[in-house]
Amino acid sequence: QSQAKTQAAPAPKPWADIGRAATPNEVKAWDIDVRADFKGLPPGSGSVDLGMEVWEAKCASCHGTFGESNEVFTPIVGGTTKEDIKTGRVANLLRPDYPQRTTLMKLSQVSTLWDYINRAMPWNAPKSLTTEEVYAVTAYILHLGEILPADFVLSDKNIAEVQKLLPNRNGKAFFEPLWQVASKPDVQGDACMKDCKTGSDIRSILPEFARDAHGNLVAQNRVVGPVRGADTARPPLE
Amino acid sequence: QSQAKTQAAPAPKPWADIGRAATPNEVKAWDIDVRADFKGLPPGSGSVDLGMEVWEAKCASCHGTFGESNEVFTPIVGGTTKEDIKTGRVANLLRPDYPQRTTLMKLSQVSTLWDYINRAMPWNAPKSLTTEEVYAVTAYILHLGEILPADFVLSDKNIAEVQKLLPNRNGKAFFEPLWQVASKPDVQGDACMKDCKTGSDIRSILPEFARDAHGNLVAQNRVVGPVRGADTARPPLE
Amino acid sequence: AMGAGASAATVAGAARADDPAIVKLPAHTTGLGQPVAARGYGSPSQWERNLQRRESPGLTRVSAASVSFAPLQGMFGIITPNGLHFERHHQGWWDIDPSQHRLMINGLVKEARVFTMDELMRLPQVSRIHFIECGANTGMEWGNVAVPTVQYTHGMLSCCEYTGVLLSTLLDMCGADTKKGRYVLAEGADGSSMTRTIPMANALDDVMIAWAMNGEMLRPENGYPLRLVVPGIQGVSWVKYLRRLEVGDKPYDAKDEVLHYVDLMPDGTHRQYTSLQEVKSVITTPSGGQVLLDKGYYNVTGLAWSGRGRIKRVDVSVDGGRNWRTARLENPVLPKALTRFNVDWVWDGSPAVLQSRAIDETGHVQPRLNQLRAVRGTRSIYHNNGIQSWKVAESGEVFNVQLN
Amino acid sequence: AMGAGASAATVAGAARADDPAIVKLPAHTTGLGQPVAARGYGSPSQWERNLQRRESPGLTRVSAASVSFAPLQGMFGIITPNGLHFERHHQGWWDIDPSQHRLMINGLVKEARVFTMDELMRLPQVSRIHFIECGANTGMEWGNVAVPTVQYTHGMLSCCEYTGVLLSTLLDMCGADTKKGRYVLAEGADGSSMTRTIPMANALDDVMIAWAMNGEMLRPENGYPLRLVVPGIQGVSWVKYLRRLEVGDKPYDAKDEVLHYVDLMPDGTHRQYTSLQEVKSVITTPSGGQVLLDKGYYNVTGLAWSGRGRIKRVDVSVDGGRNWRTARLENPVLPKALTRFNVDWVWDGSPAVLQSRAIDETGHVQPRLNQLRAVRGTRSIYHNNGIQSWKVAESGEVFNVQLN
Ligand code: HEC
Ligand code: HEC
Ligand SMILES: [Ca+2]
Ligand SMILES: [Ca+2]
Ligand SMILES: [Ca+2]
Ligand SMILES: [Ca+2]
Ligand SMILES: [Ca+2]
Ligand SMILES: [Ca+2]
Ligand SMILES: [Co+2]
Ligand SMILES: [Co+2]
Repeated sequence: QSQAKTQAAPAPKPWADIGRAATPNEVKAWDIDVRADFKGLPPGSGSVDLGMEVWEAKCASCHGTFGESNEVFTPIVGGTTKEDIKTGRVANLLRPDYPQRTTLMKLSQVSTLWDYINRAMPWNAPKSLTTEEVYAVTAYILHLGEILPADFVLSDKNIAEVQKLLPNRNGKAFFEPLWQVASKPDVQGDACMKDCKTGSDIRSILPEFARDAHGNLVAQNRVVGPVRGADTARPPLE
Repeated sequence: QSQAKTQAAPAPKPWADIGRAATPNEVKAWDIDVRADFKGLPPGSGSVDLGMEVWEAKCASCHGTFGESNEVFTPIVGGTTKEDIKTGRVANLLRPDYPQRTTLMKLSQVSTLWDYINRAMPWNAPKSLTTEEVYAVTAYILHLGEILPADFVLSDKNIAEVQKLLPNRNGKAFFEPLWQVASKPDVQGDACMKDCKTGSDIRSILPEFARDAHGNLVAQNRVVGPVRGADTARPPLE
Repeated sequence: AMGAGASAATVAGAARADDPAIVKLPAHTTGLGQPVAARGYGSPSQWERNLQRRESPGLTRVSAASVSFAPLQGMFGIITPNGLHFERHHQGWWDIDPSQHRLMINGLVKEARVFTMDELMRLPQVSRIHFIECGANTGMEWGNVAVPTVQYTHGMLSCCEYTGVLLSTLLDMCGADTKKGRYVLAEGADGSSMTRTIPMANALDDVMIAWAMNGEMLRPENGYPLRLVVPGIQGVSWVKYLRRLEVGDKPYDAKDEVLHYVDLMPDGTHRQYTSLQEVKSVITTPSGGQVLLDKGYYNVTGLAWSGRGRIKRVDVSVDGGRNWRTARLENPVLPKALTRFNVDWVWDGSPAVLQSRAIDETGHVQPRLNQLRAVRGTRSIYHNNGIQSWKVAESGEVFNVQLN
Repeated sequence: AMGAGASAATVAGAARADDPAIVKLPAHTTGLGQPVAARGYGSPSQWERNLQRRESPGLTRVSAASVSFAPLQGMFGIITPNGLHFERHHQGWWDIDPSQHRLMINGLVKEARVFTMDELMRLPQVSRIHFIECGANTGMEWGNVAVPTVQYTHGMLSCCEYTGVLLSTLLDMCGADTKKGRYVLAEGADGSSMTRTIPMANALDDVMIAWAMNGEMLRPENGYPLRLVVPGIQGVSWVKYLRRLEVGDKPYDAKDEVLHYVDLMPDGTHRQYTSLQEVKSVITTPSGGQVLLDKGYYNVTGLAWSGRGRIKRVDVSVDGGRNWRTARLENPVLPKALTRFNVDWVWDGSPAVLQSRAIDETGHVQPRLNQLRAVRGTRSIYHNNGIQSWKVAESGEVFNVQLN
């Protein structure tokens, strides 16, 4: 996108020394990410027992005692089975009628759970947990999901083994065409211009009772112009 | 600028009948412009005497009793001479040292004065004058400028004669290059790139006393970035 | 008569009463208005209050981890005014003191470095116009019609002129290993400390570290004082309040790469790292929840965009996709930017279904919703770029519909 | 060291203290922020308050017949955010009820017509990016340096994406006699009922009747709900609160065509109907009244524009015009729109004079101030498109200067 007109700079990259080296403590303070290969995971451990204490004190109010609440977010726990733990694929993800997709149904990397709790939870006090508490509460969530036993102590030493128990650990697929511009798309439309074959009867329309669910649309459109907002406090015009 | 891709419209100009015909009264209410050839000037008249009354009641508070005030705007009257009335060129416009350019020094069309007072004055009550008052106060301003005598009655009948008395009636030049894109500019720079001849010593710089005349510049620049605003409450940095 | 506005219908030939809005001069024509700089930073007219960003009720449980949608139904051209830019926060928005903000770059670099805003804003800069679309835009409509208006179907979409430094410039300054380091992690400074993996190909191409949008600094809601701009890629990757970049040899499997922004396929797998926003378009006027004032001529207008590059063509159908006409594209047509289209339409008063279909410079044609569903099912949430249908009823009211 | 920011100077090799802004996590990293749609229409960060439109003290006597200048010294790219668009009012600004606003077209037309906003907004529309510059921009500087910063030297300049209907469409609808009718008068609805004569050539080319700027309706300060957009022509012709257009066979000699916006020449005549804004550019950072924080690298940035079409090239000098280097132009480069340029500069700490010089597609080269004065004298007030000089003192402070 940049112009070919670019002139030769007065010297090669004269901006090169702007900024400064980071100190080790600075990198330590901010470099908190934990990768799937556990690069970045600090040494330590935490028990399901301690996890329950943390959970009930700092998490349950939002996520429910059993991680089942959908008050502030989709449930964390639920929808996975012993069978899933064997296969590494959550069977309920195949059921279109299954009511919701919980965190544990989708979770394919235990590092993700650890990393996210460590960086963002509790929601109103992110980064307030100790490393031990993060291990512990991660373990407790997996215990609520019947993946870890009640006496488990999760640590940097055994976390790779825990990964192998995740119900949906085999549930992810990398799909290049939505990652790389150059790839060939999986769905292509057609550019037909005349007498195109297309089912043109209406399959879905907003149900009458939802007409006003987003507020009165007359108040969400301009007072002048080629159109007005529909007055959804009333039934549709005849 | 529009795209060549434009498709054939479904019918020729299907928007043609949007809008409606204006009624005669509507055109009359809004079509108030008066051109140099007096097209648009309503019939009527007004005396210098009435003009003085109007002026003192409705204009003098802003423009001064003799149109000389620069309290709210540049003076309306002043700077023209009997000699100018003869030549139709205001001699003071040649003097770089002449303190200001009044309305009457620049006025080349009497229609302009009539039209503008009619549409816009008094400033806080535009369009409140009667046609007679506009004739009258126009006449009065020209009287203040010693162009019309005290007993003059300006009207649509004699206004073309008054035009011939304007001190600067011959003072305008039409200059096509600043009107038409295609014309050749009167001033052309040069695109010299190396060792160009140019007087590079400083001819003009803001005087020290004006440093803070626009307020403290530190408060007119961002709190971050490659630069800061100069603290003009203090003398320049050494 | 065709083309007669409802508020100004006229009987041809009949004598017409004078319009009081003309013959009675209004106060603003006979009075003195307000001074300059009455508002050192201005705001829209009081008559424009209806055009606001809004949440979609029931979409999320808490407003600090939610979305507000841009009112596309009343917007023009391609530039989104900053006050109406859509919002997406995971842990609320902040107005950060820029003098205390830092950017760190670490990982596979010769030297981990830290930059202040003063330093970043001294670097060689670029200004470019790009769209941003949330990967979940139109996500509520995979299965059935769910929301009434284009604000809620497509309003997680905006387009601004960004100013900043290219990420490639910064990577070069730190001596990044761009061979081994095939990924860049971007991390925010807010509570969620949002993390997203960026492919090195994008990082070296057109990704920007931006501090400005539309001529002024970023708005707090959009990441003041620093955000990543990842042209063509879904909004979640445009990390706000950007504090850190890490060069790595593997992707990072962040929460929003494992639990969200993953596309559920019919076979129960989730596609991961689906970032690209594919070719898409939507008619913004007339659109769902609007009522046409009369029969006759309308200028049908909308937006088209593609994460793969420039828009090449937009076609519009008024009969539910059987016949199409090519729309006019307004200038400029820029890569990975919104493109405004307009097309003539005469409404004869009978029911009609309006659709638009975009084609990008790679030849990718926006699919029908059913073509999309045939491959991806109906439960994906993300990356719904299907053709939108608006049904105009005889009453003039426009409804969001999906066709068979 | 070269490139070291004043706030982060570093001694190579020495152990460096940890930055508390990094190691002490800030409140926004450890807390929960504000919800979406906290502001349905947003505003800039509290830290941006310094960037406001401002009057120039002493320029006019009353603020309702005055100018407020855009803060170019802190702006980016080419789009002017609507809140910072410069203002020029002759009788104050209004916030007009758009449902009561009318546009009349009369004069040399088959049928004089009236349009409501509903009707106008149904017509075929275009969206285009154009600059607007007041004819008096930089007018205070014909004789000598008069003001300290680029806000006051060049701030009667803005650039937006406008949406509206082409004037040619409306003239056609009314059956305008475009042969006899060589002029169009435009008239506003405010107290001043501003009138300006537009050449028919422009009227049939790219003049727009616009209702929107930058994606939303016009701001009240800029003519809500309707203004004329006259690309390439001085701002006074962009009549706000537009109520009437008249087709005529002669120019109209309006107050602002006879008493103002006339260019006083050395021979005492005034050039009349000088409307075109000629090729021009200015460096916005660093610029007058700013202080460079340190020696070393700077990205010198600015704006270029021409009423005759596209910008072809911008050159920058740091030695008062003896030597020049060509700047990078950011995309898009559009006709009669602002173009953003950037160029590298390493400041060695000695005094320097920065200048920019634009060349447009017609080959018109922006003149030096003295080249301009040689032809037009020093008393014109209008259409000063001379090269601007900024002197960087050893202290880093930048001054507005004029060279011999
Ligand atoms: C004040 C409410 C609140 C509290 C307390 C809270 N959370 Fe959360 N949690 C949320 C919200 C809201 C989200 C969704 C954030 C988003 O949208 O990015 C969330 C998301 C999560 C997620 C990710 C779920 C997913 O599928 O994306 C996990 C895991 C989690 N919380 C664990 C915890 C743990 C462990 C604690 C206690 C240490 C905790 N939360 C405390 C509100 C809370
Ligand atoms: C409340 C203050 C005020 C009053 C009362 C007023 N004027 Fe003015 N007048 C102004 C201002 C301010 C301007 C400049 C307007 C502008 O910048 O466009 C002006 C401009 C003018 C001009 C144009 C001068 C030029 O060179 O542009 C004329 C002529 C004029 N007034 C005449 C009158 C007459 C006649 C009356 C009374 C009937 C009147 N004024 C009453 C404030 C006033
Ligand atoms: Ca890391
Ligand atoms: Ca007329
Ligand atoms: Ca009609
Ligand atoms: Ca998003
Ligand atoms: Ca340095
Ligand atoms: Ca102007
Ligand atoms: Co998310
Ligand atoms: Co003026």
